[in-house]
Amino acid sequence: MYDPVRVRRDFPALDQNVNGKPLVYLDNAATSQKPRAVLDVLDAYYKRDNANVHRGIHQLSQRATVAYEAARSKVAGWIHAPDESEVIWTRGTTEAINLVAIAWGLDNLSEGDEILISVLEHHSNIIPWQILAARTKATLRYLEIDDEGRLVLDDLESVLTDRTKMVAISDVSNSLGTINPVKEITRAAHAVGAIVLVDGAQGAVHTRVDVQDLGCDFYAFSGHKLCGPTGIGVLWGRKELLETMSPFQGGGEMIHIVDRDESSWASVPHKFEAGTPNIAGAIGMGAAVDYLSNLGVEHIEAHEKEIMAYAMGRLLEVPDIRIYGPSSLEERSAVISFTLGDAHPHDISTILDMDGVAVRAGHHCAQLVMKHFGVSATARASFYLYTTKEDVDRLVDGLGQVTTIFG
Amino acid sequence: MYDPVRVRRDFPALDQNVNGKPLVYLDNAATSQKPRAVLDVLDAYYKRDNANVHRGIHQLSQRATVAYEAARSKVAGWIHAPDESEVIWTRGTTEAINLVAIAWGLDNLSEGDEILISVLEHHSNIIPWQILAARTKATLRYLEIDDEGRLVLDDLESVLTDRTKMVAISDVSNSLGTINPVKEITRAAHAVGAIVLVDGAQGAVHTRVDVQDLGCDFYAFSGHKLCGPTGIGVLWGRKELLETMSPFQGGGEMIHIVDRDESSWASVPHKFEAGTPNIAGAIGMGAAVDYLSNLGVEHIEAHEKEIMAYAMGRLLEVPDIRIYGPSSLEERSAVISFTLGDAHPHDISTILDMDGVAVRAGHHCAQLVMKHFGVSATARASFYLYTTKEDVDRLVDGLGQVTTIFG
Amino acid sequence: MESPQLSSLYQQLILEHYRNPRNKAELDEKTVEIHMANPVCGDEIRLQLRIEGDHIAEAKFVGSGCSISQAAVSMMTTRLQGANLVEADALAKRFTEMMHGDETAAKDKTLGDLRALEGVSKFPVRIKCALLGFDALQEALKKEVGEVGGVGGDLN
Amino acid sequence: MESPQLSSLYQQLILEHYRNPRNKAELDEKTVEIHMANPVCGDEIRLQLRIEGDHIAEAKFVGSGCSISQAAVSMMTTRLQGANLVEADALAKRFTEMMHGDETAAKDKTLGDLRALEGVSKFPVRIKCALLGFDALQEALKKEVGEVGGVGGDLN
Ligand SMILES: Cc1ncc(COP(=O)(O)O)c(C=O)c1O
Ligand SMILES: Cc1ncc(COP(=O)(O)O)c(C=O)c1O
Repeated sequence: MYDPVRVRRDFPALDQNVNGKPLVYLDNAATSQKPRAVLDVLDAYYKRDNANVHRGIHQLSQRATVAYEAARSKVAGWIHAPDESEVIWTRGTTEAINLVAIAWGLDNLSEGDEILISVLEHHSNIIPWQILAARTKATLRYLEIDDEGRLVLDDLESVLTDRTKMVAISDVSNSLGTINPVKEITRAAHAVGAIVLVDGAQGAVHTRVDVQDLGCDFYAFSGHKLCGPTGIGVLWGRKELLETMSPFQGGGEMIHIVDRDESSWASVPHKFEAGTPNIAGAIGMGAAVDYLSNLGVEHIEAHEKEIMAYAMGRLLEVPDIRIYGPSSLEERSAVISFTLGDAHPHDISTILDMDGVAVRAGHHCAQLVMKHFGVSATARASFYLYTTKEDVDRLVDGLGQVTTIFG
Repeated sequence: MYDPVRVRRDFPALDQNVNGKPLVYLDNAATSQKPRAVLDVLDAYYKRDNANVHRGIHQLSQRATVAYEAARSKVAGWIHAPDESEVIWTRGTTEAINLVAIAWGLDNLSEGDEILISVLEHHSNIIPWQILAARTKATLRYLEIDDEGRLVLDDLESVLTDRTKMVAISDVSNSLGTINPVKEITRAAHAVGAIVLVDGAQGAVHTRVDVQDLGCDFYAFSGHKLCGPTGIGVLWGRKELLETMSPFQGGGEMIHIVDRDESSWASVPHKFEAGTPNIAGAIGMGAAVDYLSNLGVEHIEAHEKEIMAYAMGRLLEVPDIRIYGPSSLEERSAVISFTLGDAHPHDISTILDMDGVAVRAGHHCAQLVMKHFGVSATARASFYLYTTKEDVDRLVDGLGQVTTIFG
Repeated sequence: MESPQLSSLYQQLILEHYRNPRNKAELDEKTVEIHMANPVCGDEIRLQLRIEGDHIAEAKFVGSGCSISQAAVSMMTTRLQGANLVEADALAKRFTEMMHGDETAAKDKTLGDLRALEGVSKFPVRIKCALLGFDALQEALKKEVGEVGGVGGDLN
Repeated sequence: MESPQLSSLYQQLILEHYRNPRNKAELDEKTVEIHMANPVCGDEIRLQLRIEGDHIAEAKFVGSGCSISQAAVSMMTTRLQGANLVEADALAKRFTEMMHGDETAAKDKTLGDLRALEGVSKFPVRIKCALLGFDALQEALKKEVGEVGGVGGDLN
């Protein structure tokens, strides 16, 4: 039986008081806490194996290289990548998307070409395409969202044309929790010959992902949101594509032969990994997917569903609350964005914080979503594998305080 | 009194056997080991304060933000940056140089302009400029080196012209240890109106650096080579320059207002820091400069000088050894590149490794230097604050084995 | 049930200004307008002043944000109508000192109603909210004084 | 004083081939040339073959690198003169097996002198060195067979 209270104990940061109250951490969509298993691996790496990778013959360098490449293969397994050399280490989702926008985009787009994204995207899946569009004179187009924050796909066929070269879409929205039909969108995009990038920052976090089943060309996600360390993430790409692409950054590790005027590149994935990588970060991310796999993703998913159902039920009882995003729980992940009466989200967050309850308040790097709903900010509670019903109760109690002050 | 044996004890990784012998770690130019003080800070961050920065009102997010920004200010102090907002976090030196090549280079170079680097540079300070030159049709020029691996500066005045827009030079060579006269080069470069970037990967490591005294415009270095974690480094730049530059990557954290077609940027340094940063890495790098400062950089410097003098003396006794780089110890940092008879450096490294002695063998990401000396590789021993004379003796003993096998 | 810190933060006067902001409107004959935003949280205001000679003839603002930022700018504008430029600048500085925990500033009667915001100084992340309006004011004064000339000396 | 592992790695035969490599020269009438490098350490060779029909008429190489890579390719070329393509391919596969620790392969007499390299399999980072020449051979065979056609089946 999956016991969130036992799982909690794996996470040292959850065992603390904040403003005199036991911490309730509901800011998981921003970043997750880290289990002791991951922290121990980081510590052991630095205490035993630390060395630069791929360049050394001595023991430590060998061990570091083996651990680093083993982590690549673990992460490849997490998303069912057919080949571990398709996994490129990046700082996170943001860098992964920028990598594609630059190393694929600059060579493949020109005036009149179109990039399709959506209003639902995180800024990290908007700005790189705006910059690319400005540089290449390509046009940036948007899929719209409806009143429940779901993508409007009725006009998908008309929006996708043979000018559409790139479709970049998140599988799960970080601001509303909407789960997008990326498989369907991918199929339609491929039908017009477009390349599909999936922003998986909120997708590969709660469950394993199958990039082969999704059928997409690129998949980007971050370690820090899935129990891993900061400063590490992954771009997965189809090998044939990666092989045709220009490098991203220049430097050590990514070269084959360097001459004064010209150089040749190492093979995939190293071509895209210039400089000393975040070795400990990669190894830690490997440990994180091990940790999640060992718990069993099906249990984690079931638990989060249960928490979501419970939270939604309890929050809907709160007077004057407005909840954004899909009303059907089937269409959402473990995120609830809301406002409460005329209390501003920052005030909600401050009041909850005094009660030890951590939620996020703001635009959640999704200003276009905020504009769509005519608000400047929302409060957001996001749940994870260690969230308990008691945590949700504490949130609801805290909202009672907000009503007392602002009611 | 500075006691390297006591300092060693701060570094857990140094306390282990490799192939049955106590480890002698002489691969510090590739990456340094980490003191317990840094590892404890990393661990404490994840166990107590872990949260995403700059976006949250709750306690953990506040604490994480305060620690993260405090680290920026520590690192600014380490290089005497006049303003901590001039410190931009990157993955390392390589990314820092790429950032300048892209965010400054693309807008400021065009056909006929010249970039001046040197034959002594690490690939990370060559390839970004090759790529930039190819993109902008600018010309890449090289300062040559002499038989002792020192920059030839006689013709500096003729190489620098009003077409020279960028001079990018390392303050210390990683392959030979040569200390370059960057202050002098900077003065000459500024006289023709060029911008100067200093690759400080090997410079800011053994001592504090004074970017104001150097007079350069950009300074790049890595955390992992100075007792800090992997995946973090710094680009320092003069504020007026940074403010005029385009952003680097697009995403969360670096925006001000996002509209569908266009966005505006956050102020420096955030404009250059898209996405969730390596928060723990930054905090760990802050702890690393604290650690070094507490030991006293003048003591570290004096110790390394002593070790270098001892090592050079002992190595010169080894029959058939050939040592590359400056003969004067005043002109070198704690790096000794060498070959031994006809034993290939890989074979040297394997034989030393069986004795627990870790050195690097290869081109050290400096293929142009290897070509200059007509070798494909060298063995390299590099020293750091914890290197002892006994370590050097073990190296010399190991080389005896090489001679036994290959002699 | 409510913590004393929260009660001191959310004083009735603040909530009242949040709900009924004073001088919240476009100012047609403005001589200077400053847009100030906190990109981190999305609070933003446009402060509009009509400066005549050495004083502020009229002050209005538009914007949106949390109770603290909106109440603070509302209260501020009530103090700016007809205020001398040097006094306005002094007010901004005094308020900023109070936000940074200066106890004499917090006791300074010249701050008037603005002292209701003292509790914000105990909430580090919210200090920026309270300062949004005054930061805009200081920028407006700098800009305007650059143009009017003369009064400058005292303002920096 | 020398460790047994090191003695088994650096056998006299290996050092002898390293110092006096066989068939190290440009081959003028080559039908195929493969450049193979280990960018990590800088070892590199160019393997040059003259293939006539179903056999290798002549094999030479040029290159530089560590004792293991250079001795292995030198020994390999001595075996390739006149060798049948299918046999050459089988030799490459057998040698690769030995490098990956396969004990029957290590006992396989058909490897001949190449068995002196068995000790390399105990040094994981050096295995790539030993395989450099044979990797080049396999690539050459693939390329050539693609062009000659026919013999292909057995090679993959
Ligand atoms: C002189 C020099 N420049 C640049 C680099 C690249 O640093 P990093 O690999 O940390 O990006 C290094 C180290 O590898 C170096 O020694
Ligand atoms: C949907 C989505 N995309 C992209 C990102 C950016 O991820 P990171 O900040 O780790 O680069 C995030 C998280 O912040 C996200 O939730």
